[in-house]
Amino acid sequence: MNLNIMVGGEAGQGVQSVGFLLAKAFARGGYHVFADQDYESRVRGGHNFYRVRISDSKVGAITETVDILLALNNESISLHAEKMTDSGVIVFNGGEGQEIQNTGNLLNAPLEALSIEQAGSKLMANTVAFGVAMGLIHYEQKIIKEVLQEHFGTDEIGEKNVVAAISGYDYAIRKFNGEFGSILNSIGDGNKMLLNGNEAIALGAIAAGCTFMAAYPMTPASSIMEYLAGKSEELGLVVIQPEDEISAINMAIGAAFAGTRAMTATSGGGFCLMVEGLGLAGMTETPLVVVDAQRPGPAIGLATRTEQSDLQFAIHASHGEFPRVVLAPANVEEAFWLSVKAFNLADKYQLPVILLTDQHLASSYSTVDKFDLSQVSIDRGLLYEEDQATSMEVYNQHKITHSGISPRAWPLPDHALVVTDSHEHDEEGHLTEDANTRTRMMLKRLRKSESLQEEIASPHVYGPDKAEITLIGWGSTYGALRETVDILGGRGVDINLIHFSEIWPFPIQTVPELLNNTKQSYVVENNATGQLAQLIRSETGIKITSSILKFDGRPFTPSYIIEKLKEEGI
Amino acid sequence: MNLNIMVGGEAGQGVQSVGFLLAKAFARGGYHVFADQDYESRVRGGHNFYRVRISDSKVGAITETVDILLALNNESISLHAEKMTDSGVIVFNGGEGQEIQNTGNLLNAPLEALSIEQAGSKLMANTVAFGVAMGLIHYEQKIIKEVLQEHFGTDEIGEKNVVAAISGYDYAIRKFNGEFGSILNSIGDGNKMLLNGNEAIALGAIAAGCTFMAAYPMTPASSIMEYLAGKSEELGLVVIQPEDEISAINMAIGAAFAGTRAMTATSGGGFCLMVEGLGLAGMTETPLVVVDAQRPGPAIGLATRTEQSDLQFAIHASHGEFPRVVLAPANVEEAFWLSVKAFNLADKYQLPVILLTDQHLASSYSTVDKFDLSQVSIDRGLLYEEDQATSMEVYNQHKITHSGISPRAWPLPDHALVVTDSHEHDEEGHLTEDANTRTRMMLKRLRKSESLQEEIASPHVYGPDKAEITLIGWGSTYGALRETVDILGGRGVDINLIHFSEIWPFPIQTVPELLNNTKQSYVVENNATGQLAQLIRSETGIKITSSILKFDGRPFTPSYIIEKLKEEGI
Amino acid sequence: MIQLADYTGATPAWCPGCGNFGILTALNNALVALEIEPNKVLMVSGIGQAAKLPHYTRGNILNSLHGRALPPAIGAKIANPELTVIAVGGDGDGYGEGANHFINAIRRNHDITYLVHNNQVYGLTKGQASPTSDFGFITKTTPHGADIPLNPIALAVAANGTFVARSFAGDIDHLSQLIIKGIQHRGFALLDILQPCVSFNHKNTYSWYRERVYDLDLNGHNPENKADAFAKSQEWEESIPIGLIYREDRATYEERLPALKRGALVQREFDPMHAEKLLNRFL
Amino acid sequence: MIQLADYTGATPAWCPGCGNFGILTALNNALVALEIEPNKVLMVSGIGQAAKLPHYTRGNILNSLHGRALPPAIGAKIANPELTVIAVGGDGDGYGEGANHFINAIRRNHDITYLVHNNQVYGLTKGQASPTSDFGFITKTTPHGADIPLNPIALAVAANGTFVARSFAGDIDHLSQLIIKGIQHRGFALLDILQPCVSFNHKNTYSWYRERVYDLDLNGHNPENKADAFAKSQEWEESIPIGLIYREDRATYEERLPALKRGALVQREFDPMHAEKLLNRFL
Ligand SMILES: Cc1ncc(C[n+]2csc(CCOP(=O)(O)OP(=O)(O)O)c2C)c(N)n1
Ligand SMILES: Cc1ncc(C[n+]2csc(CCOP(=O)(O)OP(=O)(O)O)c2C)c(N)n1
Ligand code: SF4
Ligand code: SF4
Ligand SMILES: [Mg+2]
Ligand SMILES: [Mg+2]
Repeated sequence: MNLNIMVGGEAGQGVQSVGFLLAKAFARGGYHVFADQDYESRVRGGHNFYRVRISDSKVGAITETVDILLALNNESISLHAEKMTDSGVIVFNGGEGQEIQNTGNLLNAPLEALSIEQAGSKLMANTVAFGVAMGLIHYEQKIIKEVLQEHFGTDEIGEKNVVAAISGYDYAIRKFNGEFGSILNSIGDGNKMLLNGNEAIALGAIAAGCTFMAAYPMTPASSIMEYLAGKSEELGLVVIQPEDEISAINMAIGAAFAGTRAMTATSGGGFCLMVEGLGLAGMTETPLVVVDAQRPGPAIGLATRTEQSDLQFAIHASHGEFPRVVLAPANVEEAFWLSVKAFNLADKYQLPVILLTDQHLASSYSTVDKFDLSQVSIDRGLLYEEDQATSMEVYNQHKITHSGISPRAWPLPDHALVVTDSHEHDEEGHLTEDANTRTRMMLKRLRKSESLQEEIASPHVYGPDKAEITLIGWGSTYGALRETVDILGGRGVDINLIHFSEIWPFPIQTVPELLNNTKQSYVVENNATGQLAQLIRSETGIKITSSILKFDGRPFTPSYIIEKLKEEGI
Repeated sequence: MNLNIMVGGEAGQGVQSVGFLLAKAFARGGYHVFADQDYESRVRGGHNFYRVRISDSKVGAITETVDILLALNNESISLHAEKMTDSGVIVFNGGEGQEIQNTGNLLNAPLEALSIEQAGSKLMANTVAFGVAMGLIHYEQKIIKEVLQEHFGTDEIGEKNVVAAISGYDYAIRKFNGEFGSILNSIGDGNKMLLNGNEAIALGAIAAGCTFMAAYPMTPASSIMEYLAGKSEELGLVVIQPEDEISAINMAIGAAFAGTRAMTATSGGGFCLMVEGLGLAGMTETPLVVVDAQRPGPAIGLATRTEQSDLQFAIHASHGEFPRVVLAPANVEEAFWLSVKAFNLADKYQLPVILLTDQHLASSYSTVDKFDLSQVSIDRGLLYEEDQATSMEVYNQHKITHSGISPRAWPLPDHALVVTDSHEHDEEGHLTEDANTRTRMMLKRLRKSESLQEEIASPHVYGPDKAEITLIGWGSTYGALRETVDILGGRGVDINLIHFSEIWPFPIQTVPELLNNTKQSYVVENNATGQLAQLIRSETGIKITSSILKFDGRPFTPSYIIEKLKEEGI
Repeated sequence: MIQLADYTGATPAWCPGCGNFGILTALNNALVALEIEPNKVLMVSGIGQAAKLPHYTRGNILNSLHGRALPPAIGAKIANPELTVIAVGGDGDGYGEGANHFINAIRRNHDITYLVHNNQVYGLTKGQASPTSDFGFITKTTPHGADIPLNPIALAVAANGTFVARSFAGDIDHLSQLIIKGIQHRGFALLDILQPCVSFNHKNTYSWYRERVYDLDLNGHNPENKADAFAKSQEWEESIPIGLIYREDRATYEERLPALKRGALVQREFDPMHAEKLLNRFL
Repeated sequence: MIQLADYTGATPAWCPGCGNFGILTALNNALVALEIEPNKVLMVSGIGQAAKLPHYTRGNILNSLHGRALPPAIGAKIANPELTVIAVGGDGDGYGEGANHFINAIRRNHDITYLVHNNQVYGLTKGQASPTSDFGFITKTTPHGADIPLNPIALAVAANGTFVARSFAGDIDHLSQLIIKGIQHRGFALLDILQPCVSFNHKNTYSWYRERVYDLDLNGHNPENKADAFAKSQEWEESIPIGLIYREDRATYEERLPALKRGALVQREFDPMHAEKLLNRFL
């Protein structure tokens, strides 16, 4: 079972809120939901849409067809009518003088009129539309009310929204005279979480004990800091919005040096400004978590859209050489768990960890089973055990060890002095010009990659172990790729997927064997140059000659991938 | 014939000036000279040295042995005595109470005393030392005077220096009673230029018609801006030192957009701050030349030393994807010619060009034949021909063409309007959210790499076309690698060199064949991870398994490389 | 004759009622009044709602990075001083990300006019605090209220500005006159423009500003006196002075450059042989 | 008892006669006088000659990037307000590369003491102009003379500083007393320290400064008056006021943070289960 609802309209018409309400209502009813947002870099006007996909089994991608289109303006009809399924219904705000008749699969709903009539203002036209959609499928009114009250509160505004929605609901039941197949009831206890990638990362950070974030707003990363800032008082954590990204990363480094778990988050342009700081974390061996929520570049690019084009940059960012970790969560669930892992690896190996997400993951909503917090472990790494608590001696913050990891301490009254430096330094952290110390320190730091390597999970393999066709992807495309395998597999194509979520250090122990097992493989990447393919080649020598690349700022859908494979004769 | 003179002492003792005077005197005498500097990140004290290598045939590297050591302080003796050749002479500032006797190959020269006696101050002790070295080899006094007067002027200060030097000269002739084989006379008309890599780049920029530079001081890049600033009035060019590197690169972009040839220069840390601007040049297709004079990283690293560790960063710097050029001059001569080429490629392809040098190239002096300026051509690329000069219409700054190159214009009164944007834009340069335009613009920009590819020279091959042993290098290590091939080749080893100066776009047409021709090959890089080897693998799939890496901030010498090869049984 | 029609660009993507419309109108009026042709104008903008302005009028345009309106504007002005260079951006853009460029452009006195649409909030990224958000202003990133704001007028006076002015997007005539003066000013002209953001700033609204602004011209203020200017910069909450707050006469950066004495860089001839005399000095 | 010996670090790599020695002595004296133990101090520095200072005394040290003394100092102070956090750097470091952090740290009033060794030149990189180089100062990068300088005192006053002071490296007692006051001040304390650079600044020498500096304390200056403070910030060339120029009492950034009410971040317990109540809100 699969139902796709789209809400379209101008920025400012409340598209986002209807979309979220729909997703929430179905999640509450026990369904699996996946919802993405397509919006322009403006606050009013233009054209935005929200797609909500509802299913009784797991979904991790959107589809291009639409069963119900809530067209908050008429432009939405002209833009999306072609995507309608045969039995699909277009709900539009007709009113007086509206040309399109309420016939067939068009439902002329007086959204604004009902809003004014029921709630005294046309501001709730979008909530009316939500109600119409719910009415079309006869969904439980109890859930509708619950969800509206959670969203708008139980006071007057909440009540008005309920009334507006119910008026839409009733209107649909009364007036819709076309064919619409789906009548949906809730199917479970609704015990799934509905959240987006940014929220999952923020929750991961909270679970991991991050108490300090410094960040400068940048789409699509901003909502991580906004979520954390909203919880700062409740949880006692600090979120600071400084003058720029340079300040943000360096503040986080200071806070981490002082002993907290600290992070920053940005998108590519802001990440550019952070790369010198990244090197500072590398040189001073300061644990740090940096989120780069990618969007199409170069430069400002397409500010509100999606792309996977910072992979090579993230791996090579900053001058000089130092170990780092790059994790690219495949979905909302991994966003949470890799956020936790990022903090643990940062502490354990005393280095910067980059969480590489993108707009598609950051702002798409997905249902997941509630994260089991008892599975979250905190590993702060090797800590310095003080023999003389009040020594005031300088301890060796950068002690040269076999593993490259030095027992860690941070400045505390009555503890040893902690010293570090952006210059090459000796074990105590004081600057040095000595050639031999330099070489040993470089080797010490780089040595950390060896044990780090073992922390990196092997890519996911989905579908048969061996197949005629192998798709290779990374990060947020996982859902679309999995579904592609499901669909084509279901049609008898021998196909599987190798998907990377933990990319750097490159999982060299397993990847060569995995790839040598493949026959015809395609990298599928949301970029123009096939960066994962380049990386695979430089790390393994294996050349993936075929690729499906998309770099128009829009996410992949299974049908797009299938279409491209069809062009290749598959 | 080969003579190696080293000057050692504290910062502030005038090591640099003696070193330069020596290099200049021999260059004037028709010799080939190569001179490098080893100094600490401080203004007074510590230990610095300058090595001058003199030969009657081309030299491109230093050697580790020393024939004459001018020890301006006693620490220089303890640090460098072991490098002396059998017949080598250590000149030291003995004076009263000095333990070391003037016997054997030690020459106790009262440098300070002579300076006070002859010039009325001990400030010229270093010039006395210069004179002593010249006296030891009976070099022409005419050249000595010439060089001193050019350096210090012909007024009183110049005269005093001449007197000081001659007193040292005479002292050496009178007092040296050890064995010192070399008696040198000038051997030619001295028609060679003596300059360092930074000066060569600055001259290349001037020859190429660059009139605008914005840069923030950073070792080892600063002297490029200092040279250009010194010539700003004479040549009518502008050098501005703004508040930071972000401003520097963006100013240069503005000046280039306005139609001039513009550049900036920095080292790794400053380059980090420039990468967002690099992407702006990529997106707006603004021609731009950026010098990254590498030094050891990460972070501040070793501020005055050398490394080749920004290669992968330079190729991947900035988020998103856009074409760029990375050139890494092999020596002073190439520094000039690739600087010219950088400006031509930047204009022709309307993109950023990175000149990747390092401290070793930037501040080592080398003799070269005078650059033949008649060979310098200026190619400003495809320019927009206006039909209506006063139209005030917006012309298509980003016209989509087959080559990806759009005819260029810049804002001029009575010309068409020029519009560009850091957002994805249409042909006119106005921002767009359209998926199709986005895809076409990305492809347009990336298409430029195709013809660009043909501009990139194949790596240098030195020695036999095919050999048992192949060394592979890039950038400033060329001299040391060539000499290694010469020496080992002379000893009967079948060895050659493949050396990259033009690295990106990767010279894919020729490299695979070159490399497939090799048997046992070694990448030799001044870094810890073998970045060229990684790049070769990602571009060609060929894995170079052996490497000689050095990352202690000091440059390669032929003997170091030979030593390492010996450890490998060669 | 230059007419308003010459300055008609794309349809603004701003919210209906946004203060940016007034600024756009005032700028177009000023350019028409000054009889400057669009192709003699270069507009350089950063990123934000304000920074989209150039696309909505006409001229040469370089829409640059967030916080970076000034550096490219400076580079272009030096390269070609014949262009009337106008830099445009928001408060986050110019006083946040780009504040270092701001202070230094002022002290170097580049001959540029800088319009800052100061809506005291980050508009384009949907309502976070800006450096000029009033003390205690609550946003998603400042749930316990914004800090003491940055005072652009006081900073510009302290940074040795030569033309420091404030206007209000709700008073198009006033703003237009001030833009004219700013463009005519030899040197860096800062126009801090109070700009209501109807979507995200519900404190500093049209009426909030209207109740407070008063015209310095009608008030006998002497813009040549720095102490008075500094004093005026300290007024806010109760009453807000608009108009020319400080002015002084000082050589511009471009005037001080010996290199520009021989004409615009962009018009120089290319002749590699010019380097010959330099090469000889290395022999 | 804390003694000077507790504050003996590595041998300075500065030039003999450099003004930095006086600053180092004054700082050590101040820390001893305040009876602060080295392990309660965190020194964060940028890059430059000045920024090497922490290595030459003792304490916890984070020697950061050029221009970035303040951001990590702020991060560390928020993480652990029990540390006495002292940021150190040069004029290029703090007023050039890092000027945006400077202004914003001031307005947010972080509880940090900031020592700026203002030698009006870039020392470590060998003598280029700095933002505070005097007008007309000739260096390799400013062959036709530096621009109008940036005025750190005026900017700090304009940026709503709560402790704005100037001292002179040649007057160790004065400086030491002022550092004591700065450390005791609740909030951001700026100490702009006139520091002779004997290698690269042959204009602003010990004697040049000595002939001009005068102590505000002996002059009846009222540091609580902003207009007076601004007026004092305008004195230079002829006479240079040293001492506390401006002071006000305002909540620090850290005091305003609700999160810090429950103790230092660095002392929080780790308990993933704390997130449980948040997860439930997504159900
Ligand atoms: C380096 C960088 N950081 C952050 C952003 C995201 N960003 C775009 S506009 C903006 C703020 C806009 O505020 P303001 O300058 O006040 O302009 P307004 O929209 O209010 O007119 C931000 C933070 C960016 N594009 N680049
Ligand atoms: C990002 C970056 N840019 C430039 C430099 C080079 N640099 C090091 S110190 C310095 C200037 C030092 O001047 P100042 O801060 O005044 O300190 P001083 O040496 O005079 O005490 C510069 C430009 C750097 N290390 N990093
Ligand atoms: S968000 Fe504010 S500033 Fe932006 S267009 Fe809307 S009203 Fe104007
Ligand atoms: S160069 Fe100047 S600031 Fe640096 S140590 Fe020497 S005298 Fe001091
Ligand atoms: Mg704003
Ligand atoms: Mg300085």
